Amino acid sequence: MRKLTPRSVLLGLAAPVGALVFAAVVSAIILAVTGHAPTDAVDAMARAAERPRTLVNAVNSATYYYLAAVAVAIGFRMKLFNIGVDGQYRLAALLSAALAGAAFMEQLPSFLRITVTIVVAMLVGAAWAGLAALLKVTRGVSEVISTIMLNAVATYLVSYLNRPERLAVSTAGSNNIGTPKITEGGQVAGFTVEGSSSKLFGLIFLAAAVGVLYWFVLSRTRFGFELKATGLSESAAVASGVNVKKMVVLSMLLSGAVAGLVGMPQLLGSSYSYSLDFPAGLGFIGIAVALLGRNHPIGMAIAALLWGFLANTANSFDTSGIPREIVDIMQGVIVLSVVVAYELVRRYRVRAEQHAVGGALGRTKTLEEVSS
Amino acid sequence: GAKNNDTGSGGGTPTSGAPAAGLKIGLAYDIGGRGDQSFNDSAARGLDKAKTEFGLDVKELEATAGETEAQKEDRLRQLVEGGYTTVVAVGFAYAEAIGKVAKDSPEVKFAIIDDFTDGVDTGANIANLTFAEQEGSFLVGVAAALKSKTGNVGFVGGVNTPLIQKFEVGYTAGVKAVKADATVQVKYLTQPPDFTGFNDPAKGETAAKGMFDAGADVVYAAAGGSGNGVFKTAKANSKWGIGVDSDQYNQPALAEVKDVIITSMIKEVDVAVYDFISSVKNGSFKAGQKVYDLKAGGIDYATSGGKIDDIKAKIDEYKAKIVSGEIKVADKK
Amino acid sequence: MTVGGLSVGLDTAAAPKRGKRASPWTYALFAVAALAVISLVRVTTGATDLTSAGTVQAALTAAVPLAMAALAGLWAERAGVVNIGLEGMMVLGTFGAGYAGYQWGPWAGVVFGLFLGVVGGLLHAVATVTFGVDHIISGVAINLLAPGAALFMSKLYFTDAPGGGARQSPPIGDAPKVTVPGFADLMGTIEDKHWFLLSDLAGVLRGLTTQISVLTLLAAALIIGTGWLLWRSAFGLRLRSCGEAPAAAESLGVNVYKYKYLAVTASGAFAGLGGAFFAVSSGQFREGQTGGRGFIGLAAMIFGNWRPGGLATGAGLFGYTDAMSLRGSDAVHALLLLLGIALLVVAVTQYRSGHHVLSGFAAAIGVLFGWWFFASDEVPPELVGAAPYVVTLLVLTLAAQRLRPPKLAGEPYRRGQSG
Amino acid sequence: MSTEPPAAVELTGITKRFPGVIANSDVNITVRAGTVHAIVGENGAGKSTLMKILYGMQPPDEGTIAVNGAPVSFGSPADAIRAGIGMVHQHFMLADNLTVLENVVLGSEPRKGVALDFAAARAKIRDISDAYGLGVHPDRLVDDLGVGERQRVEILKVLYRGARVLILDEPTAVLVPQEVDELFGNLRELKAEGLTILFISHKLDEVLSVADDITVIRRGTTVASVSPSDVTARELAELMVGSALPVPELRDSTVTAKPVLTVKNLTVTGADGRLVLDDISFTIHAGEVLGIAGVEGNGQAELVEALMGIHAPNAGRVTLGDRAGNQRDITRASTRHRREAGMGYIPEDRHRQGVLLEASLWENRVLGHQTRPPNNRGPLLDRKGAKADTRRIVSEYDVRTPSIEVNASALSGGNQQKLIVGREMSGRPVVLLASHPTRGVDVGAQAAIWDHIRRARAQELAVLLISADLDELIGMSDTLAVILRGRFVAEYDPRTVTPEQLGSAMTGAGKEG
Ligand SMILES: Nc1ncnc2c1ncn2[C@@H]1O[C@H](COP(=O)(O)OP(=O)(O)OP(=O)(O)O)[C@@H](O)[C@H]1O
Ligand SMILES: Nc1ncnc2c1ncn2[C@@H]1O[C@H](COP(=O)(O)OP(=O)(O)OP(=O)(O)O)[C@@H](O)[C@H]1O
Ligand SMILES: [Mg+2]
Ligand SMILES: [Mg+2]
Repeated sequence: MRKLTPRSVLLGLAAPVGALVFAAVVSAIILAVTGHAPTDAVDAMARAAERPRTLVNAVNSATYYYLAAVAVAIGFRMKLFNIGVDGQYRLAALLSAALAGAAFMEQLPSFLRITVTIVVAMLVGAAWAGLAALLKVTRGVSEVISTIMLNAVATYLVSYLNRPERLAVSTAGSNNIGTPKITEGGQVAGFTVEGSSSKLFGLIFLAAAVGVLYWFVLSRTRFGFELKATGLSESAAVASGVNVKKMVVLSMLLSGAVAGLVGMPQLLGSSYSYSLDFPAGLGFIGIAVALLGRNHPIGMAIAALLWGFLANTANSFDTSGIPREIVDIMQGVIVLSVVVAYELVRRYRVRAEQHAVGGALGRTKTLEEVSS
Repeated sequence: GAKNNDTGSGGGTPTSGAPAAGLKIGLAYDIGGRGDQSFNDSAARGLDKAKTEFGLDVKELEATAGETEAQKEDRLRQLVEGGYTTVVAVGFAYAEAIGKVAKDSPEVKFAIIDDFTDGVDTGANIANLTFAEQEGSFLVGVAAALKSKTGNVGFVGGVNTPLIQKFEVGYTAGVKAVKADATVQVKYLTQPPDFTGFNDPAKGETAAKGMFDAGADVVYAAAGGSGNGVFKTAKANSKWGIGVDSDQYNQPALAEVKDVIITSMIKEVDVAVYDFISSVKNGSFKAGQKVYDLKAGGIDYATSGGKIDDIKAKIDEYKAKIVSGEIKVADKK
Repeated sequence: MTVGGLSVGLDTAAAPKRGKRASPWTYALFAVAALAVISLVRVTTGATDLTSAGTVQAALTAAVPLAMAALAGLWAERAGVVNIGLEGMMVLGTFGAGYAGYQWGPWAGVVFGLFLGVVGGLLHAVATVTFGVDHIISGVAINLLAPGAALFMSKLYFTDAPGGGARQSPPIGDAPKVTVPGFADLMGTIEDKHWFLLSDLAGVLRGLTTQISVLTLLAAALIIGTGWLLWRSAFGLRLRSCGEAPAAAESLGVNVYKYKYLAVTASGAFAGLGGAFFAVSSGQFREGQTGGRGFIGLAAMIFGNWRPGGLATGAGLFGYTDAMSLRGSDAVHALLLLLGIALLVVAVTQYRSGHHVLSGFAAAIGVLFGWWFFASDEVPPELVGAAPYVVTLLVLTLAAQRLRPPKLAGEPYRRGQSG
Repeated sequence: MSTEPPAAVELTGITKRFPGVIANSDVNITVRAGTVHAIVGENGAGKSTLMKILYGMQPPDEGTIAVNGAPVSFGSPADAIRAGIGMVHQHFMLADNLTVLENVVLGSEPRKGVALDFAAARAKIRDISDAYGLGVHPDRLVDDLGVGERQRVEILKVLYRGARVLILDEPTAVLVPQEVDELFGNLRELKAEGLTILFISHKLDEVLSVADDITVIRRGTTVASVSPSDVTARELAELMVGSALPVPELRDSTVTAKPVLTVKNLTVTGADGRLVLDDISFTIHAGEVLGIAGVEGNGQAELVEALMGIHAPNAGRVTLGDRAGNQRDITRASTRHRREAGMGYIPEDRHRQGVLLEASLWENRVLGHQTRPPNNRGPLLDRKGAKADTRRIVSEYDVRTPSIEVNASALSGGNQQKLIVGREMSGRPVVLLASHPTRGVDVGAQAAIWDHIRRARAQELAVLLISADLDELIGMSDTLAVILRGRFVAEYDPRTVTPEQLGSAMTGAGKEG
């Protein structure tokens, strides 16, 4: 991380701001061309932004988007593509939900019960991710393929386990099916927000803590340094005494453990049970958020909030007669234009840097100077 | 802010019994929304009918895949806040959300389709409209067994959920009731949370083809849009298919394959929605579960195309027995 | 970077042995041996679906879009551009096919699906080649954008179309199908005899000659054509050089940007075609009908070592197990035995070549599968669908990773920056 | 003068600016047809840039180019190729995964319809290869070729296109004397055929032996045009840098009796089962430099990697003595443990193993030393300490950079190398494995690097020195070993050996020693 100067701050802001403006323009054009009033969309977003409930929901969504992004980013930092966050968190949520909802858990004091639930989720996530790591270091199987496959396998495993004859209970009259409801002692209380019927997830602090920890480990520890070094150049890392195999296993386990946390805010703060309508696909959103936030702890937080807000404005769009798909389009355009903008700024920076180096070398001398 | 809406909805006292003038109806669809040619569309038909008849102010919102309960709840709340005093939630996924919102807005009348979970989505202002899909499935099972020459029939479920299992259980019971030794091949196309099984005709085609190859000659497609694939392969192999939810023989999208659809299990979501709206309209709203079964006419089987005219009498016999309670169709394995 | 950035682990698997490539006869012999084993399992378990014509047909149907996606990935990566946006481009293809298909027939659908794929490809090319955006990011963005755009347009165009809906197009006619007359029936007769090996071979052949969609033939032609074009023509050499050593190519006067653009555009076209195949073969566009096959296609490409024959094998293997898991459950149960035997064979060969740990591992899983087979009557229905994924993972784990990705796939390249 | 044929190439007033740097400023060069024209100058003087401009890879900001008297303007290498110009680049421009044939024909493929005419290409490559004695096999994979062969493939690429003007940018940097001689033989043959050759090299004796004309470039501009018969190497060097040519030499022996690195029967097999290191044994004592001479690809890289613990040996023992003289078996130790035990490493390919191009200089300081002060405090990084120490290295080792926060990629190769040397020396190593420590580095930086090694040696550093520069090897080593096909085949006293003797031992031609 570089020193902050007014210029570097300005440059840092140029990319995201420019890209957001561009994305807004593109979306407006699309809406206008298809016979919708872009002003309605702006209106809808403004109304959403004024509604405390939407904001709370946006922050809550951002909580698990952020966790998913961190899980993805840990791997990305060393060019390890954990596409499998999706399967990892679903399996982890199911198993830890089943445990937390089990009768014997009610004996435990609340804090311990929650801790056990969370730790189990992390272990399950880590184990499922560890499988991919193991295949990679022992057999050279690309983690891209293995995690895609493991996502699918997790889906089948979850649906096998989520049956009344196994981990689930079925409730009379309900068409849903899920694990037994976690009783109050196992839940994490949320924060009431004035004017909002939704509560802010209590586990938002968990996400924040994970973010701080992520930042600290990556930028302040040897492990983080080695992670980054491996990502920048595997061969240089090896020559520098980094045990890349160990790093692959470690970071995959860490990534999986954080992935295991993805389902926790929702599970312990709102659903209290893993059932058919437990949110799916968060792993893929995590990839987008991590990329958008450039694997940076704060960048990802901002990206997650943006994502959360957009996702929660869909209802408002609907109410205003704007097709909710415009949200997906906006998200895609934002990612693309943000990275294009970053690239342009980066090129500018490199030139500036070379300029500086050239200046320091004082390369250009006149012929007379040279021959004298 | 629920209280503020009292005036917005016409000033009437929000107690059951008083007919509301200029009703504002909000409808929250499940994933797929209006135009899914299936479940949601059926609800939309009911709404449209009510709208033309009563001249309502309606607002329709739909769900997105992968969304959370908070977003569902937000959807319902937006309807309530928008002054929609009659709200229909289409699909069991709204169970928790509707329970919470209804509690905060006692003046609004709610209905949820496909769910009745005590303590979750029950209350003085919630009508739970559920269907006895197993009964209709039983009847088409009877049809399948009577029509089958091989004694081997198939069931293709879209996604393996308790709801679709109800169809399977009823169907199997119907088949066995006619031919105890008949074979019923069962296949679900995907497992939750992968809901593409309702949307993947290619998978439907492969699964049904497998069943036909293994000797089945009638396949019941409880698989939403994937049913198209089932009918297509039935046609290619000169076998039969059974439709679901609406009378699929008459669906324009299926015009080319309709001659293999011998019957359909009809689930009258439109009737339920319409009934609910008119009950609010004329002040006869009643909270609690309303079961749409064979007896209530919310469930039925289709005869369009005339393919089962020869066995209609037999089917109706079973129907009568179910209506009378002589046959009880279980909804779980 | 495309195999997943790090090369760690690749050295543990046997190193790529160059030298002579196996002759066609070796391959044929291998295929017959494999078929014999399958046949043996078929005879002992009675699961005729293992080699029935129906399975083969279904496998083909499932494999074709995968192969197209894999081919799309191959074109892009051979020119040095990683295309993880395949899924999105396929979605555009499904929409395109639906849009043109219902109005002007299936062929128009194919063409327009391909065209929309090209649009997606061009977007990726602009982002990655012109702007030097990270290939993965651009791909992810396209995967976000395309389904949203497809649904947006679908609501716009199909909602009021006859027989259409917000999320589906009106029906499209199917592409013509061909059957080899006489031959297919003959094979059918042999297949029904349930003879060892012979009937299995007949089943496979019948599957390959009955009711084959012209689109399937087109796909086969494209795979073979790609192989020829990329490895036998000047155009192909230039294209591949952009993925191996763009700086060298540039220094020899090859317009690297042009070839990258062409390749990524072609990649989009293939992906669009794969999408169109879904729509046309299932009779209509439906939202979400690609169901993540773009990613599986990418996996098939890696599986196939960035070669047309390899990716066809990968797609075929996946299609086969996928078809089997969707058809009867018997076959999947029999598959347990088959896997058990295959793993034991692997264990023996690995033991003989000195890889004792791997051999033990294979033997253990093999025995486990065997035990599972004998101890149960069926695979739990919830797990049947996992078969293609598990089999792919197992094959990848046990096969030596002799992968040779294009050297600079995924690396941003800028003109005049080399040397 | 008017009777003379037009110059093959005439560069007039060429100026090229990069951000912050003027790479070329008003360069004027006339290259006579049918001659070998050498261009010399220190690192970054602008030689490669000038050649890239002539080859159409970069447009000049100002100035004109004339080929055979006619003015030309190149938009891309394709234009230059059409004008009969070919270039062999400083770094190989070959695709490893393609065959020689594919590499050669790329861009000007013979065709049969749409298809590439492999038969015709093969025949033509064989013809050229035979005509100039290049000995290149069209169907081999480039990945399997050694450096010398690759060099010849590069030349073949140019000849294949029928070039009349050949640009060779530092073609000899990676070649051993015998290969250099072969190359020069080839060049003379080409010259005899009437081809014109532009030749860049840092090895001035080579330049003097092969060139007809010499142009000296300094800080982007032409400072002199001389004839080889009129100058000595020393004078040439002074023209280049304005100072005397540094000489690698060790003044007096500092070798002690304390063994530091002891290698016994080290054997390594490659991925394909071939022996790449065969029963290697040696001992380096404190204060001793062991030089290893050998043609590239004879096991040097594997030896270094085995010693660094990057690849495990199949057999043998490696022991490392610490300052107190305690011996430790490190045969199975990890790279990190070796580094912590005092092994320093200057890799041959700095971009692959030495630096993180996209990381700042101070992070590059930490690289490889992340487990030792001043870079860490336990499991934590000590950013302050690392930065302070980087500043020290930058000033002590004269790394030219505006700040320690810029990325390593912004530095020139020579400056990157100085940073690496500084870093490795700062780890207080007991033994330094130095692979080509001065490759591609200009004379000033070279002298500085040699100086640092000398000083450390005086303080009991043991050094394993691998280099393709035989003068460097002879001048810097206390002991010299020759490696051939993975075995030590000869040992020499550097005080008595000549480069020619070494060269023949390296190629297996000599049998003395
Ligand atoms: N293609 C390029 N793009 C950007 N900068 C470049 C490029 N080529 C060279 N440079 C810059 O030029 C400077 C040094 O270039 P160059 O490679 O000629 O140095 P060098 O001393 O010759 O190094 P080497 O010995 O590795 O060739 C560095 O600042 C580098 O960033
Ligand atoms: N693409 C580029 N972008 C920016 N600067 C460059 C670029 N290419 C070269 N330079 C600058 O131009 C200077 C001249 O570089 P050039 O490669 O021509 O040197 P050279 O004489 O070939 O050096 P060497 O002997 O090390 O090969 C470099 O030091 C570098 O600063
Ligand atoms: Mg250089
Ligand atoms: Mg140079």
